[in-house]
Amino acid sequence: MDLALGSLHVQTHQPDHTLLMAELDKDRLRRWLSLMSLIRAFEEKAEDLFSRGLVHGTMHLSIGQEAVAVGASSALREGDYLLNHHRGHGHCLAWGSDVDLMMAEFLGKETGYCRGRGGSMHIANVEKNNLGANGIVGGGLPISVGVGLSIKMRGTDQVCLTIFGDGAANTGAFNESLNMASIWDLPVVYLCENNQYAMSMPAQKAFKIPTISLRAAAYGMPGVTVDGNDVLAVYDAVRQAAQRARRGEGPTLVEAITYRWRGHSKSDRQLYRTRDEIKEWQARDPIRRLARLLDMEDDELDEVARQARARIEEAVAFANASPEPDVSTILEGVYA
Amino acid sequence: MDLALGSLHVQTHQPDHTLLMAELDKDRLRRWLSLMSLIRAFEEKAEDLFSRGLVHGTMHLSIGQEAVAVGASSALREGDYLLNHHRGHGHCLAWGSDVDLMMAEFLGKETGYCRGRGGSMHIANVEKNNLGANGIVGGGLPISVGVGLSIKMRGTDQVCLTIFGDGAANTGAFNESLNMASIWDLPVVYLCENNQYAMSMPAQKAFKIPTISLRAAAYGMPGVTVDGNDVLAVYDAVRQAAQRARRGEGPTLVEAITYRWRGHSKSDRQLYRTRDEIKEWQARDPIRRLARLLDMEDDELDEVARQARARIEEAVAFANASPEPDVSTILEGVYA
Amino acid sequence: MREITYVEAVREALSQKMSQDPTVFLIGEDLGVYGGAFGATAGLIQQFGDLRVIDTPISEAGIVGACIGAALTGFRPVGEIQFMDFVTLSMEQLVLQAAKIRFMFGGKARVPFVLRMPAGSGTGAAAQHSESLENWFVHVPGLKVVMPSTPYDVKGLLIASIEDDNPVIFVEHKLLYKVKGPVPEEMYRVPLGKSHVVRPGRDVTIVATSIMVQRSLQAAEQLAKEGIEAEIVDPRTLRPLDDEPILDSVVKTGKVLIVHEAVKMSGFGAEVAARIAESAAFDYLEAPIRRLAGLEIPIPYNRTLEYHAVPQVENIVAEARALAQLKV
Amino acid sequence: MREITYVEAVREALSQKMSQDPTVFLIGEDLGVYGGAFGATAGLIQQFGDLRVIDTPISEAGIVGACIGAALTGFRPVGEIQFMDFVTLSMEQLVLQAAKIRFMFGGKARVPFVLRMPAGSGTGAAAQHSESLENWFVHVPGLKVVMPSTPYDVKGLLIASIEDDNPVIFVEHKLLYKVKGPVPEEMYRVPLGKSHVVRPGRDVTIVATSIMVQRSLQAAEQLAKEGIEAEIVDPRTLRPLDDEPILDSVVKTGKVLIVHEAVKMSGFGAEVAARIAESAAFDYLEAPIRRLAGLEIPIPYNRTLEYHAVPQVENIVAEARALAQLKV
Ligand SMILES: Cc1ncc(C[n+]2csc(CCOP(=O)(O)OP(=O)(O)O)c2C)c(N)n1
Ligand SMILES: Cc1ncc(C[n+]2csc(CCOP(=O)(O)OP(=O)(O)O)c2C)c(N)n1
Ligand SMILES: [Mg+2]
Ligand SMILES: [Mg+2]
Repeated sequence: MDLALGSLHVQTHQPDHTLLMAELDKDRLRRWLSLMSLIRAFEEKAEDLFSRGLVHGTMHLSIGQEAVAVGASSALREGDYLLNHHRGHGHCLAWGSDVDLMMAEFLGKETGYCRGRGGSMHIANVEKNNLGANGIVGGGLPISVGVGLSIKMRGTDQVCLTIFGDGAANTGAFNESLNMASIWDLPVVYLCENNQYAMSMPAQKAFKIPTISLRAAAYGMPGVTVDGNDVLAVYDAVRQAAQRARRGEGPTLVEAITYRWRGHSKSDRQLYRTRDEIKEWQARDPIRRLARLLDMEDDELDEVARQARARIEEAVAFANASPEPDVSTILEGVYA
Repeated sequence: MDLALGSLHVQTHQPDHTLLMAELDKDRLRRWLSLMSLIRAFEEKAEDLFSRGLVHGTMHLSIGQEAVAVGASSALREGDYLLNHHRGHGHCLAWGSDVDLMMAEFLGKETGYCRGRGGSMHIANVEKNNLGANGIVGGGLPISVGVGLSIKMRGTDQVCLTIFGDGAANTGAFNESLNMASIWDLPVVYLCENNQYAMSMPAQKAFKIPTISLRAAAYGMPGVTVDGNDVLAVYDAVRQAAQRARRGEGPTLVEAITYRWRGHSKSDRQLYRTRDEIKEWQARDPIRRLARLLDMEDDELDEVARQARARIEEAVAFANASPEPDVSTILEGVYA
Repeated sequence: MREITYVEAVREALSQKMSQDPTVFLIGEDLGVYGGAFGATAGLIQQFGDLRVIDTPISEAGIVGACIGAALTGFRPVGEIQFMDFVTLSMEQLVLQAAKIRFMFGGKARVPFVLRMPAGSGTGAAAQHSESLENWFVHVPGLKVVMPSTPYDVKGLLIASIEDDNPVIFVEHKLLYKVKGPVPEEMYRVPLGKSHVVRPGRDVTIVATSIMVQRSLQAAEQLAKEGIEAEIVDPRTLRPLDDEPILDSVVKTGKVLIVHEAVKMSGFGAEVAARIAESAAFDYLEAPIRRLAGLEIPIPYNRTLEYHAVPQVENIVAEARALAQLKV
Repeated sequence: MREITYVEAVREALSQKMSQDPTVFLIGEDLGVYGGAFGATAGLIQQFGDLRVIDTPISEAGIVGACIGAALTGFRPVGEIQFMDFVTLSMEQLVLQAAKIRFMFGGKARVPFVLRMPAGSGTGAAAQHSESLENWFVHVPGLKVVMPSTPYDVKGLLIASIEDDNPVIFVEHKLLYKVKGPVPEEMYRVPLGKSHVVRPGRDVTIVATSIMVQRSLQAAEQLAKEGIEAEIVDPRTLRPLDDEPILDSVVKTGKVLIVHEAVKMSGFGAEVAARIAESAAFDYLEAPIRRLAGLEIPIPYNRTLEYHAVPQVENIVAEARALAQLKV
């Protein structure tokens, strides 16, 4: 398929949908749809809470990007590792994290994943090998080298999924990390979630190349670009990359082209793009796309969304009922 | 031509020697030969002084790499900029710097280019737009972005030649610098002097790709690999890159494959390579190669070498006669 | 006098200086159409075009390198690091290159540029977006470090910093951006390296930086009601440090409280305390020196914890009162 | 007891700890066949293979990231930064990631690794290979900072650092590598966070770090001949700082000289001075505190200038003598 990326056209890897649909049972795909809806509901709630002044801080919403999170996580196994980035609510949910504990963290409560110390940009679920979102663009990239090394030294067939944005591909860390993982054949799947903007900077201006997966060649690793709004395509590409990694053949750079529907963070007037462009991408809604694949009627889909919202309301109730961190514990948790 | 790079074979850009020889008059090529011999004599003297305990500090000798320095500098014009790296004596001499002032700097004298404050790794000749060698691997790469921007903003047709080693291509700075120069079409010529080792790390282990110029594609810029022991090839590639830059078409990555004959720095037991490998590359001596192209007899070449050594002795005499920096001036030169 | 906000004062300084000097340009992330993460550069791309208001990829080392290279070849760039935290990605360029180039080259080169960056907590942005790292730079010969606390100072100090021939680290505070104050419309300079006695007083000296100057002023008002008169000194430039007004004040009051937001251990307050303890003012000290600073933790996300992680007005009041009331 | 050099003690600590604990591995530039730029890891690749002695490309952020990722998942890596200067390229990973991860994750993760790096001047390597940046790290909650001055301490502290569950910045000194001293053959620990009174004395307290401990000892010998007895305290761990032995010594002598190689302004000496000036020991001070430290310049290449850029034995003697002779 050709994906319009601004004025450029990018050749993407096309999975065989019929084959994949046959292989994945329908229930599983329905669960994916529910998960994508849950992510959207989480983000919409976050936005709502924020606009009502109930959140202190900032947040980065992944509405429109749900297929990347769900497709990628679904391609991995229990025991694999995740390192993700600031726009990370979706990745965390897709990883199977508890919505209550996430919402509590988002609202800074003691019951949150990070006891309210981390917040939106730092949610981690270390028990489940989710090693955390990151407030620093590219900050997780060097860390994934260590996780990859650790897997290699332990001789397991785990994989480390490292998710970062198009913006991160221009940081110094990108060069160091991809090179090290490549020369040592580390089991890392680099997933570049290319939503075409780094804050106000269009990828078209930040890169002289039409597609970021081209950079894989600089490290002698495979690179592939997929339609990031097609959950099956993301699943397929990440699965192949993970298989390669498990075989000890090293890392892969997967680029998923998608789009963020909302502004970069809380206060973004979005002067750097047009309303039309946003609408165009909203028409490619990854959730509706999966629903279509599943031959779902609108009312069925509405019901899924309703359930997702209901679950989120429960999470909010949980968070609201949770205590604030006690000020007397403020010095805790710096040193082990 | 195929260049053996360890077990890999690399396709290099082959200039038309006959054409180039016809275009460049013989006197000019003879001057190049003298310059290459001067560089070698400088390095041999540095080594000698060092081994006699007359140098406090370290040094990085470029013996065997003279064709890169001379070929590259010769392709540029008065007014162009140079940013180079720790193994930089040759680049500085090729740039037309004064041997006396260089030797004085190497010996830490007040008359040296940097008043004895910089030393071997930091020789600069700012007046001649030589913005200095660098002790930090990759340290000059981000700076070249600024020099390129400055040229672009001033609207001149100058070029910035940035020389760095194979090791520097794996630093974070490499990604940031090449990308920025590329997206803004800056007039920078990136010259990677690939001498196949970063200290003890063979390029073969530090890269999963056979040749570093492949990385140019990651930035949408042209990349070319040349035989770095062929001064004409280096000249030709850098000239083309410079022309492109002057036309406002942006940067180029030129990789010159060469070899350092000596250890990395003062105390290197060279356990990471074989004597045979060193000998093999000594047989490809860039100076003898140019002499052959010029149909020079051995005794003629000896005479050139003798003159070079004599010039270096003068420089040593100059440096020896020069005063040490006065301790009372120790605080000078920090702030403007 | 007309009142404008701190961030407007930053913008006005940039705009006026750019109009006057064609070698001044801006470079950083999202400065152009976006106008800067905190709006400091809003409208400037319309005024000066995209060759003088340059949006970069996310390449903090590249931004500083770009400043150095342009500064070495005739320009006076003003770089922006979007949050001070991210300057951790530029330390090599700043400290091993920018700060040392002039010295290493025997005084034969100049590297005039300003690197602006917002510091501080209070916005709920958590540990990686709330750093106060100024004291690292104070430890680096070759750099200057400026940290303005008012709209007036930020404009005058920014103009002076751009005109300075050295690399200047210019630390703004996120919570100050919306603070208003009187600012002349014309260009003026507040010289680097001059401390400022912000409020005279006889009972206790408070040395404070950045937003802590504002909080100390509020604290001083409360203390005044109790009959305690605090003298407040704002160094404004941390390197080079003009310590005379500080020492003079200590000689006068005999008691000193140093306040900053950065964590206490090895923060800037340590240098101020050391300067006092090794000076002639030492003999006039009637009580041990006190430092009030950030707790020894990363900045927490939770609003209440975040509030308590750094000095607030009530903490300054309590510390200054305890000090003033100390019988000697 | 057997005498070995400081660098041999480093190697022995690494080797013994690696033999005992399979989760310990080494990562850095030229550690393997080359044996490390200063020989600290010579022979270890033969002993432990290239999966536990890992040579990296020139990627300082990657090295630290590798330590963090491995530490988070069950290992205890020991990274090496070839010269402390180059840690400027790892600051984001160290300060925004390693130091904060545990806190940001609500105390639910551990990041146990050691980052070794040689500091200091005296080798003629000029401004970009002679840094002493330890005080930056002292300013960072979440990190520990260790700076051993003897072969005995370097072995014991390195083993204790590897066993610590936090990121530890381990600062060695290039000129100490060849210094010999008694070192037990078996494994032992010198606990982190314990200052050490290296020499008792009654007339003046000298607080010194790293190579300045050795120089202070030499100075003390000279001073002793003049009848001046200096007490020398070596903090060994700079963060957390065990300040009690320092304060006790000041109470005893009434006079204190702080000596380090890093530049004076906002160096570690400032924190020590501040701790004294705000403590109960303040009342016992008979003279202003003195700091003797590196000049406010980058390290010059020229040997003589380099020598004069940092404190030498004669400077310590002169300062301590002046202080001791001060009539109070
Ligand atoms: C090193 C660094 N520089 C700048 C920022 C500020 N910032 C946060 S997100 C962002 C854009 C990131 O773009 P991208 O990587 O494409 O991710 P996206 O936000 O589009 O998901 C920027 C500039 C940061 N957090 N870290
Ligand atoms: C950032 C950094 N890391 C490490 C070093 C130590 N070092 C100096 S030169 C060198 C090898 C450089 O290799 P390369 O770039 O290939 O240049 P060459 O020495 O081969 O000319 C190393 C590791 C340094 N100077 N800077
Ligand atoms: Mg993006
Ligand atoms: Mg090399």
